Amino acid sequence: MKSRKRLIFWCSLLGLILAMTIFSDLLATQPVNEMDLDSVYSPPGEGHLLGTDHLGRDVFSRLVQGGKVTLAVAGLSVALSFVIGVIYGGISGYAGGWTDSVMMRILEALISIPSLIFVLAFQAVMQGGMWGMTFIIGVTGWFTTARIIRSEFIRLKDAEYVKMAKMFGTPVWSILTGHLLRNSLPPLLVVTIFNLAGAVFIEVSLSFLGIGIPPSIPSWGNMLYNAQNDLLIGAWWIGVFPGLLIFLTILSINFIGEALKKSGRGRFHA
Amino acid sequence: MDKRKIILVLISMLLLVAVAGCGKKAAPAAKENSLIYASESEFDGLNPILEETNVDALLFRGLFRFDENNEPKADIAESFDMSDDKLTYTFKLREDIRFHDGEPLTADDVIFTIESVLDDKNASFLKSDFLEVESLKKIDDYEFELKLKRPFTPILDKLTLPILPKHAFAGVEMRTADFNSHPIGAGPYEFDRWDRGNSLTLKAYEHFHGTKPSIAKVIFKFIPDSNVRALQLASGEVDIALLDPVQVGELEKRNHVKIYNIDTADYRGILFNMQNDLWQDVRVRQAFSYAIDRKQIVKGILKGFGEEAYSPLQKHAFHNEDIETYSYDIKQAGKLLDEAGWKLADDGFRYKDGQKLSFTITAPASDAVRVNMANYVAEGYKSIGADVKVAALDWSAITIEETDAFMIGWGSPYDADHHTYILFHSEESSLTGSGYNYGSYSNEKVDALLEKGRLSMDEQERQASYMAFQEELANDPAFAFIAYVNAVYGIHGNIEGVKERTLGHHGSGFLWNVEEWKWNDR
Amino acid sequence: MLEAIGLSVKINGIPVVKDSSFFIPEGKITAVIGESGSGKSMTVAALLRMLPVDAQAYGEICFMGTDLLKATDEEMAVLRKRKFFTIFQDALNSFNPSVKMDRQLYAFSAGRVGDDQDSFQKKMKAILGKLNLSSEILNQYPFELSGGMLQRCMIACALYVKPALLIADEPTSALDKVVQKEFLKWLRLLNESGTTVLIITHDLDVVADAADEMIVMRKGEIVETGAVADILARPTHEYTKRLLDSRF
Amino acid sequence: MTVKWIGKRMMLGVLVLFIVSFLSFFIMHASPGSSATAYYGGNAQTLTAAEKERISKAFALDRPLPVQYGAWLKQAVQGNLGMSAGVGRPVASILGERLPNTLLLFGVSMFFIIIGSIWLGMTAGMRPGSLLDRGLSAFSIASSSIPAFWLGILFIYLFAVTLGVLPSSGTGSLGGDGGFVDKMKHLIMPASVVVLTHVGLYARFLQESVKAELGSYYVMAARANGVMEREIRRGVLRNAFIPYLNYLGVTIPSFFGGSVIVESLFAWSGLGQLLVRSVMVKDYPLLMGGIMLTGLIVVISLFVIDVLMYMLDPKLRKGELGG
Repeated sequence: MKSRKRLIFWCSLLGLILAMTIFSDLLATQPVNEMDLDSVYSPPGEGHLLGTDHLGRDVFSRLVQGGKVTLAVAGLSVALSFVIGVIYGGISGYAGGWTDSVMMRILEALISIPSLIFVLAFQAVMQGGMWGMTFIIGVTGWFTTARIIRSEFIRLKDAEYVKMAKMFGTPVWSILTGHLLRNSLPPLLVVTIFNLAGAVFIEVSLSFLGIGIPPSIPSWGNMLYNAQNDLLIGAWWIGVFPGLLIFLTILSINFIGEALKKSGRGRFHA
Repeated sequence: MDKRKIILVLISMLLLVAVAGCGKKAAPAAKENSLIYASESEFDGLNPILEETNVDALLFRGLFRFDENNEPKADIAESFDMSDDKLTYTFKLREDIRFHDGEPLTADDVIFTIESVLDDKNASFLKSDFLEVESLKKIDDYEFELKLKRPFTPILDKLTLPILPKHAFAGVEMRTADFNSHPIGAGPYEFDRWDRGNSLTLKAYEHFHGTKPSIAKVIFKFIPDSNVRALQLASGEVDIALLDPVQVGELEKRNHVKIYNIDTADYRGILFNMQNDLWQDVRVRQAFSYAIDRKQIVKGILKGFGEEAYSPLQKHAFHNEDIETYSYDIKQAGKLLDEAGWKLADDGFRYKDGQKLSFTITAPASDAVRVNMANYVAEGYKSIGADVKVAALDWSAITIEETDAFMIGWGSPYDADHHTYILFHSEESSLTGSGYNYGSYSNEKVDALLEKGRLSMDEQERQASYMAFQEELANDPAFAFIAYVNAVYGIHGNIEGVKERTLGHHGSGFLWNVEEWKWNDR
Repeated sequence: MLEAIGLSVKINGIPVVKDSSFFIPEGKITAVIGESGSGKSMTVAALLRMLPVDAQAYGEICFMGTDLLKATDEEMAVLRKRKFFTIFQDALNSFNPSVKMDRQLYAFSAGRVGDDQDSFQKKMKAILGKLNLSSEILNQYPFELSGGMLQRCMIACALYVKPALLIADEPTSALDKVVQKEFLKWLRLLNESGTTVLIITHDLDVVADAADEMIVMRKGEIVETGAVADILARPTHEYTKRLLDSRF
Repeated sequence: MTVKWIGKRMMLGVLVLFIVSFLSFFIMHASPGSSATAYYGGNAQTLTAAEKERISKAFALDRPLPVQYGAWLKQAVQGNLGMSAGVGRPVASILGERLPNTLLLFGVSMFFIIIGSIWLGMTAGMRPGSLLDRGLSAFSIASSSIPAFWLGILFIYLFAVTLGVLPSSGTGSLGGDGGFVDKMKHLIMPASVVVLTHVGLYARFLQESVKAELGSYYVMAARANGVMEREIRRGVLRNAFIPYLNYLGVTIPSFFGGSVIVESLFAWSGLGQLLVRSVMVKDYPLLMGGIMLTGLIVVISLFVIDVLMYMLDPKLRKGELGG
């Protein structure tokens, strides 16, 4: 009972953050890039709810708009890695045998490489914008998904109802989606949720280092790019608010993931 | 609620452990008689005729040296004579000067240095300074003769050129010589250690011919991030750092830091790369010069540490006040763009022949001021219908010749020829020559005026040329000048002997008299 | 020797054993029979005081004068160590998979009595020999042995410590018929040396083979108790009758 | 048996390195632009024609990409990773300078993470329902949700700017001739950030696997038979340790990736900082070398963990799991 209440709490917190970013256009009090050099580094208060940054841009407006960018990049990249992971893991798990073992060896190797390394390699070449970033995070984030899908498919492949379906001549396609995939959803959901947290992490980290999303696009990571400098100057609000929001977002995603994991325990073999 | 308390307790415990663990070790180390300078960038090499670094002034000396007023004064040269036709100079050198390796500095070394600069194989950036040299002749070990093709007044300025030891280059190519990473000069400090990627250490040279340095070691710590520089200055890890204007207020509160706000000839502007067709029409360049709100930049980004710029010689005696200053005028900018055929479309941007008015300003990521200026300017250009992007890249990833526009920083406090000829003369294009004309700017009138300015012996005439040059440059802008940026240095308060003078670009030259500095507590 | 009076067990408030009373006579083999879910395993858990955290036992269980439900943890620990020995259904999982058998058998037998290694090795090897087990198993890991072998190892420990009461929870259900017979033989041997045995099973054959007394449980209630021979001959309760019918 | 097992693991390691090199090489060289300049980039001026010729030949720069890859691989196996485009020195020697710092940060933080998580995880797992048991999972989720760099910024602000007790960044102070104490002082903040953001995660994993072990059948059997609690715990810990080690192995790559960011934030002059910089300046040879070295470190760490697991888990040793 208690855990249910907790789940609702974290879900509504995440929902609140999501809503805030989705309706950012309504919430933002200033255009994101409007610069006002007359009020550089004004502290939170009147006129600017959360203060302004080094170019006199409104922190609150950028925060909500930046959230949209960060969460869109994270969400889309996770969707991409979901698709790749499902296809790769599905083929490997369903085909079995030789194909499976080769694919698994490769996957095993890929998993043991820090994905950040691949992101860096890509980034060196592309140095792309938002979509490039989404693509990069997506294509380097599917390894766990593939592993889960594979083990689920192997487990479910021999289940009675799948055998039955095969016997009745159900097309492979429909067995794959209707039976195998649908029944693998619960563990898949959990791993996808954790992937989402990971994707947010990568975006903010890279943008913080200055090799992520181009600085002209506000994202939570980009907002922190200058934060160290601002903190030194005493403008704590520029670094603290985006950081806090990132923390809360990842925190609620993680708590939701944990709750889902717990409720599906025993089926989750990650 | 319990959990939160536990987390708090846990975190504070860990923090306590961390603090306790380091509290003891963090005791201030014994104060050494050394000076740590937060260097904005690391150098590729230390050969002063191949690359200009702010270490040069410490390691090397020339025949002349700029004084507090940026006037050349004899240093290694003891005396000189000039022929009546102003074409032949005879220099006498001091005989007591030895390089750091103990070898005496002779006329051979001076001649070798100038010849090396002129040698195309070495591709020295200083070559244009000595183009007027006709011949060099050694008279004896400490005397030589320099003949010019034409009278060239700035030659004494140019002879502040650091002198290289000839013997160090025997049988090796200058570009790949070991000297470049283990330099030998005759300056107040000698090379000690170069920890690549971290720091360069120089130590006092005991046989220095001028004032013996009081500070035993000068360490250049490479800190590209201005924020880290300020932090380390605040925490006492470095003793001198060039600050960003916004950092000044906070650092002033630190008791141990003294702030020097020094006037410079260091301007910022947007370099129009003429390789890009967009800039071929002068009206476009003028429009983008009009659409910069310089007042706001000086106020908001420079925090008042600077002034609006419109000419490269604004801090010079030959400064021309009556030229076009491009004060902020959106309407005028719009009119010029209209005339140039860039028409405003419904989406708020201008188009010409179906092409959008769009370009990218590149700026070095480590220079926050330039990046901020670029961002602010780019945002402001929206109001004249231009879609301008900013690329903040690492220095080493920037090839200025390949950008659309670059946030440039230049300026020289010395002779008017310095940092004008090499920047705006068409033969100094960095694509075809070894000069600094990165935008391949080319204007015959400018070329002629610059040549006249550098060769004329008459002060009045020179002034007239440079005045005209400024006017022509303003009408056919190579840069959209934005602002002169003061060099704001934070220095440890216990250092004495700092002498201010108008500094060059990037505040270079602040260490010019470092041998006279001393710690009053060490 | 052990008597339960009005024993009830509730899990999260739902009764799984209802007001049951029974008696286990000393020196005999008593069998509790019932199908799964009848509450027989919970009954054993209750008298071992090893109920799951969300379960609660009520009533009274008297063992040699102490009420097991009211005994302190220390008293209970002593009882488990000195008087009881318990064999569980799943022999394969009753041993720690990553510890060698000699160490585990020592803990299960000599460790309880306080014997040293030397006498353990001597005595245990003798018992293993009697049970047709090679003493080499001492150097092996549990996963290298079969279920039957492991169950015999358990018996070996019981033979070593000669407990007052041996509790065997479905000890044979994972074994095949031949091994099962063998196992029951050792059980009887143990009983003859003076140990009271409580065996829980769903298998009437086991009861008929080995037990003296039997308790029939169904849906948390005791439906019939008595001597095995009597009940097999004249079942009174409907359920028992059905149970007997299904046997053939 | 053992030799075969080690061989198998090593083969996997080699395979990993091969895939890493293959992928990163093709990712980086798929981009247009002369690969020749990528090999000596900024030093084009300082290199003599003969040197250029030599590099171009060694790395088959005028040949198609797969041939280039082959050439690179051949050079790399011999320890020649080419010249850094940005710094103009052999990649191998640059990496060599950075390696000790990275290993120091990695080693020290790993050490404290392992010690800390074992202590926390065991204590919490062994006392189900205790304050620590209930608090640990919340702490773990919370601490692993903080971006390391953000915690780092706050640390710098607190300890370096406000309190001034620790150096804000760098690997050692200057003039202090880089003694041990000095280095440690610089290590405290980056290492604490890494430890604080990871220790909870590992502690929680151990805690849960201890709890799972405590609930297992053999513990029940042992308890029912009065086996000494100390003996039971010994066995439980040993078993809980195996999945913990496995988890350590699974997460080492991402852990290592995370330290890239911490290194950059604290200007800790290690591999991570180097990697980020070479991305910024598009110094492909250096990036390639850095990636390979990182891969090698991860592979070696995984191998060490495998060996530990092998020693701890008799099932693995007896070949029950088939490797």
